[in-house]
Amino acid sequence: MAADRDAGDESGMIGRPLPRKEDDPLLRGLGVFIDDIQEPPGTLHAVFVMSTRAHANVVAVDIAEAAQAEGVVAVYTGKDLAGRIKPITADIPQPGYQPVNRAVLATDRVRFVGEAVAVVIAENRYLAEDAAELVRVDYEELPSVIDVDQATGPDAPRLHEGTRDNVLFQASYRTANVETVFASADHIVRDTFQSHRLAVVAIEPRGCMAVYQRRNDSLTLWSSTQLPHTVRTAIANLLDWDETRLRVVAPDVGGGFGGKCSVYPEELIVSFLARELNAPVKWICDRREDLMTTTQGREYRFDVALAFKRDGTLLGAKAKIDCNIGAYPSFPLGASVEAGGAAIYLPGAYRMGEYAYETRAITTTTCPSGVYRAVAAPVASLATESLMDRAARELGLDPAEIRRKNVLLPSDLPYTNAVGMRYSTGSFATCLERALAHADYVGFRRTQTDNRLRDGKLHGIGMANVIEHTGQGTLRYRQRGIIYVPGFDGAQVKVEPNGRAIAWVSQCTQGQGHLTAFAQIVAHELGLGMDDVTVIEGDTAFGPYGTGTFASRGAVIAGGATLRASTRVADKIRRIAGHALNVSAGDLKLADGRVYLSGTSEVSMSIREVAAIAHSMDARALPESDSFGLEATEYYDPAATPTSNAAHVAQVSIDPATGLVTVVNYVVAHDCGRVINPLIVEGQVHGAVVQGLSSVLSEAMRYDETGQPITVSLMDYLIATAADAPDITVLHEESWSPDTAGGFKGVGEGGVIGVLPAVANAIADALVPFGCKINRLPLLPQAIVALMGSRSAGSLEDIHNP
Amino acid sequence: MKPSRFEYFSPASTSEAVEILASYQGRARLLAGGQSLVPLLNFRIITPEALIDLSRCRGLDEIRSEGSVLVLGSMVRQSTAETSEIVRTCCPLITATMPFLGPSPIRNRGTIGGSLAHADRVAELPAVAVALGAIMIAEGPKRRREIPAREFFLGDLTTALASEEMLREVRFPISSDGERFAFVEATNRHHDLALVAVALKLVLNAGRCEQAAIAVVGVGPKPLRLPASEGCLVGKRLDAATVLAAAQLSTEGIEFESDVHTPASYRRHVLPSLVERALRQAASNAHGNDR
Amino acid sequence: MPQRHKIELTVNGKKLQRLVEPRLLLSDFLRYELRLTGTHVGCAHGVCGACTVSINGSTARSCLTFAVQMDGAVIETVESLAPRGPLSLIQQAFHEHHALQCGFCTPGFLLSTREFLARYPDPSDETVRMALRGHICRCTGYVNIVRAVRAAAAKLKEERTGHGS
Amino acid sequence: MKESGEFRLRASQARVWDALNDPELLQRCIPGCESVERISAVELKATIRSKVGPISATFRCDVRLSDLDPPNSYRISGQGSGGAAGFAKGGASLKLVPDGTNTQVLYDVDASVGGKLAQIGARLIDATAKKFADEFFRNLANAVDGAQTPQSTPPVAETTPPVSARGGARRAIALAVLATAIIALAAYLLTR
Repeated sequence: MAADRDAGDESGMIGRPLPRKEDDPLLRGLGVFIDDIQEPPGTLHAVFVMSTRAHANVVAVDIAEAAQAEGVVAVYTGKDLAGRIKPITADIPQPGYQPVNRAVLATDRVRFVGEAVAVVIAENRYLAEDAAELVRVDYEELPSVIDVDQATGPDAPRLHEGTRDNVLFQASYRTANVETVFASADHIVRDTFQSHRLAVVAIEPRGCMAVYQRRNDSLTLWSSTQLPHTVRTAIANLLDWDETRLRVVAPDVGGGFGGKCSVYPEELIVSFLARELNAPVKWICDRREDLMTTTQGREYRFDVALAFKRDGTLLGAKAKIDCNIGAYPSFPLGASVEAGGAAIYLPGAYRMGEYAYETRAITTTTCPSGVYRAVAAPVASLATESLMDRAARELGLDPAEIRRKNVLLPSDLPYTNAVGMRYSTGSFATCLERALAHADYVGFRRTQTDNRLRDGKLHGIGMANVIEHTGQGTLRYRQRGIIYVPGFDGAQVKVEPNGRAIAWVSQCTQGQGHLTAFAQIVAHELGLGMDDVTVIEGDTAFGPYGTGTFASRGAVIAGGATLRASTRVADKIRRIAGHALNVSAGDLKLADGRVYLSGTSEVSMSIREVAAIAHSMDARALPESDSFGLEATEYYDPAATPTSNAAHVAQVSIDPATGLVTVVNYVVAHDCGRVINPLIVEGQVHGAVVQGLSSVLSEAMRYDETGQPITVSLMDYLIATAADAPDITVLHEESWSPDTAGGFKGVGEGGVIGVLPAVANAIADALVPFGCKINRLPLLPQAIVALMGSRSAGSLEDIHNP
Repeated sequence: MKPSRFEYFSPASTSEAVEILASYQGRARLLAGGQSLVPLLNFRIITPEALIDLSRCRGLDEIRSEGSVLVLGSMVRQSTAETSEIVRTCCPLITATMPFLGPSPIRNRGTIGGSLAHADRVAELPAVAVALGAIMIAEGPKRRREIPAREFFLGDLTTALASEEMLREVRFPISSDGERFAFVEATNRHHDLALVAVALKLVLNAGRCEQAAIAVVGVGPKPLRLPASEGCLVGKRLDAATVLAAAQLSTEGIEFESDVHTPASYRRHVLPSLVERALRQAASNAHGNDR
Repeated sequence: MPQRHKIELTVNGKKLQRLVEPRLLLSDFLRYELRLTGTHVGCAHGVCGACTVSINGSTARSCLTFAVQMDGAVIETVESLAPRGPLSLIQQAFHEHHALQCGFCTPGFLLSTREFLARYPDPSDETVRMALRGHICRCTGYVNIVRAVRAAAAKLKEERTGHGS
Repeated sequence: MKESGEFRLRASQARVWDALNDPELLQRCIPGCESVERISAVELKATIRSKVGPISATFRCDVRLSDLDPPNSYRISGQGSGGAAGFAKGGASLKLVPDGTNTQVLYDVDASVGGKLAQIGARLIDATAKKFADEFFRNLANAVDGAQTPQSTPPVAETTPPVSARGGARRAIALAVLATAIIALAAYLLTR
């Protein structure tokens, strides 16, 4: 259904910058995050004993002393649980894919530091930690492999039984004429870009609590997850449990960003233990454990070449991509999601007909990786946008000019790119121009011509064009073989007898403002006020089955389902009211809590009255064709993947003495189709930009040569604070999607995709006089001074543009 | 991330505190503000048998000037020192350095003595103490003794305090006319923990440098003075050439160390720039750093 | 088992007496013993700031403090900011400016903001950023937090001058 | 972590070999060495207490010796477990080369540390190991020099250590030094 732009009117709720409904309790300290849930009496606390070795055979696990410790109820090892809980396996039916198993507790072999080898259950967390220190594990060390070269070298140990090698997924693709355009191109730019491992660090670490009801063998698991339905299905499958007796609830969740987008061993073990011990069992991840065990991400090597004509026209791209996916593929997304996504993303916002890629996912003895916010797209974008800048310089063009030449224009749309992704609508060129204008790009360049060094700082500006594949539906996951991700979501919208609406949505919110945005959709369609609508998410006991919240899919898919269900309820309201008022339903409008005849306020009734009729609480009867109740359930799957777009412009200054980078100005011109709530959209963009900025400038998950993670506290894993973050201007464009209900496109990841190249390019721009190339992250002060080489601060006075 | 078990004592006097400390023969720790100690407890990196909380010891939170000396009790909170008029008048370098110690909630609890006695290699206060030539007053079961700041810091988390001694107070020489100060640092993030930090005190007379004390932390396990740079300044005017010369001499004799935050090469690279920056600030600003 | 210590303290205006084991962190005491779960623990080593409370009128990390130390102390947590009725002015500014997303870090930001604005009633963006650097927010990028704090400052100023005239 | 290096001792090859074979001397030279227990001709157990300020960990070490060629060379390897604190392990080939009246000691070390201390205290591990090395080398040098007993040598940093380890990054040296402790322990075996 193509969205109808005229559907909204002044009284509509969609498009308004409304403050959020979820804020009030959170501001009062009344949020209920996983560790805030009142523990039932007798709750036991689990603590996991983590491997200290990156790769080793587990020779023996001695739990005797721990089992005797004060307050300890039970201690389990991998051998105890093998056969009780099936291993986690993301078996993706795709060529080039090798599935591997992950035991929920290591049995005979560990493959990363932090992998759980035993679990201690005690009366409280303090005592459980005391006892966990008493578990002795005897390891026989095996060689560790921490990067993709080690893992694919001739002597590399094979990490998983039943595999040919450590390449768990590989794929390649080429368009017909890619070699021809490279052979005939005037100019080719090429480099290898290495991005570094990141930890997700949602501010609330993971955690879960299971309560077992013996009388009907049922279980409720509260988990800080992005995927309650998938977690439920996994528990059912891996613990052989009747899914109808399982309930998974995501309470208030303190950020996800992909780190809570996997089914984790702890969720399965805690569920198992609650039944086994017939007691509530709770596990809260601490920060060190989080930095060692929550899926990490974005460790890639992109070897990319771009071919250009002399005038700057982009002809084609070639890419070789290696992803270090760590010790185990995550579930449900599997080993191919990063490598596949990396390759698909690369063509970006440009007109480019020819493309070839080879991509691989490689297992190593590091923490498993997963789908960290925007997955591989930021690095793909870093590679192409950096090369675009270098091509511009080498061809004597301005970076803005070369982008103007290649960015998709309205006349190109709809555009199907070299890997078959279709862009129906978008404002690629407009966003670029608006962002450049707002950042006063021309003015900046004019000043810069005189001197890059102003006020003792080096100044630079950088830009990037961004696309974001959002709201991917069932077809995309089927095509990629990711069969454990359904791809659809559902909503059940219900008007209660008091005329107020409740919507159960199959996703769950981790801060994205679903409870407000989806309420706006319901209120908009039903003509209700925001206070009349309640949205409930994250509970498998209510409403339809669904996929979860990740990959910028909330607004498109859950929003679409909510819209569809709301439309059906609105239709029924019209039918009932039409019957009662004796007018044609088609002539009725819903607004301000009433149903009224278009063009007059004389003929109307309140939605509350309609609800009373629907619930047989009114003398008036329902139309014969309608049954009782005022509700509808809709599942939604978009017709095609909607592509959001944006342009980012970053301006930086660099202290030449210390190498410290300051982002002084940041502009994003952003288009996520029809905006439901601009306040929330801006918040998503701000947050994504700063999270990405943090990964460019300071965050780095480091392992030593043997695979020991050595940045497992927030003293060593450096996240941007308010002092590092710039103010950000967000400019909105709205190219509605014809492929989605409501015209919505997704938002949430694009900010990260743009900030890596924009900031890296701005830094490279400031450092042009030093003749350096940026192809590694992070750009810590040590990296900046290394890029500047031997030129000391004292000799900077004479630095001008080349 | 829960500490292991310990006994807790909250003595009312320092004599009681050191008595308990001595009785544990090195297996007890003194708890001052806790901002460095408690993370180590929570990680179970340290597991003392007892904690002796100094917050109720009489007299440890005093700030006073005695003749030519500013006395800060070891339990003076960092935020209290920061806003103290006496401190600002007597030792403006201390006031100027305080914002670098961490964000407010940390400085509200963190203490002067706690930071000095913890002796982290990237802590800012040890640089200030060394640059100002502070005297540490240690109290043991039998006696009190003075330890000059330069002899106080022995290495990572290690001071000249004996296992039964506590840091009772710190005595800073009160600044006189013509003194100039600066505190500058290089960080990975804005206002982060220091990678390298420089604290300096100059005494100027008619534009010439009569005395120079430059202390650096972060380059190795303990604060260092920079004698070559200092020597180069004494007797000279603080002109650009002298400043540059002193800065260039700053790395002399230092064995720079690498860690997870930055390599030795970065520390070597940045130190001269910091010294230069500190000297320029000191030359232009009687109150050192202008934050 | 180590001796438990009796503490008497005031939490959010209420006088309490409890027996605590020495190693019980203040954050756990507030959350599990008093059920004041608005104080969150994001790192337990003093960096993230989510656990920030007010002790005797000054902000502090409750994860770096032991309950046993709090004998005689006056503690305020996020729950005290608007125990009933409308949100406080700072909370309201956070709401209006969309300065929270997941909301986990928010209690710490609120307590530090309150202390900061009491000391610096007319702050610049720069001083707000400096003042809040002891808190990590992973969602908002801090942009709207800074805007909310400045808006709150303006409102507070308005209130003061309004009452004064 | 792999590291090669050399250091020079002011004593003859025979004297150095003997010193490395003097269990009492070695136990005194190894900072924090609390006990040594012989298991077999080529195996022993030892307890080393490593301490940085308030942080301490007790490592129980198992050491094995091989490729003995007195007084020229041997290979040792072993690992120490510090319980919840973590572990250290390593191996080293040690070669004694006469150099006039002095002896050049060449080593190839392969060592690593892991577990909580290594993860949280990476910074401290390096520094500790360096301090440990400095102390061990100073003690050993003093011992073979026939100077006073190591315990009475105050750790005064101003004095130049009588030996110096050449080579790459600090961390490499640091890890090498953990192996040095094991080297020293292994030497103990030679006397039995």
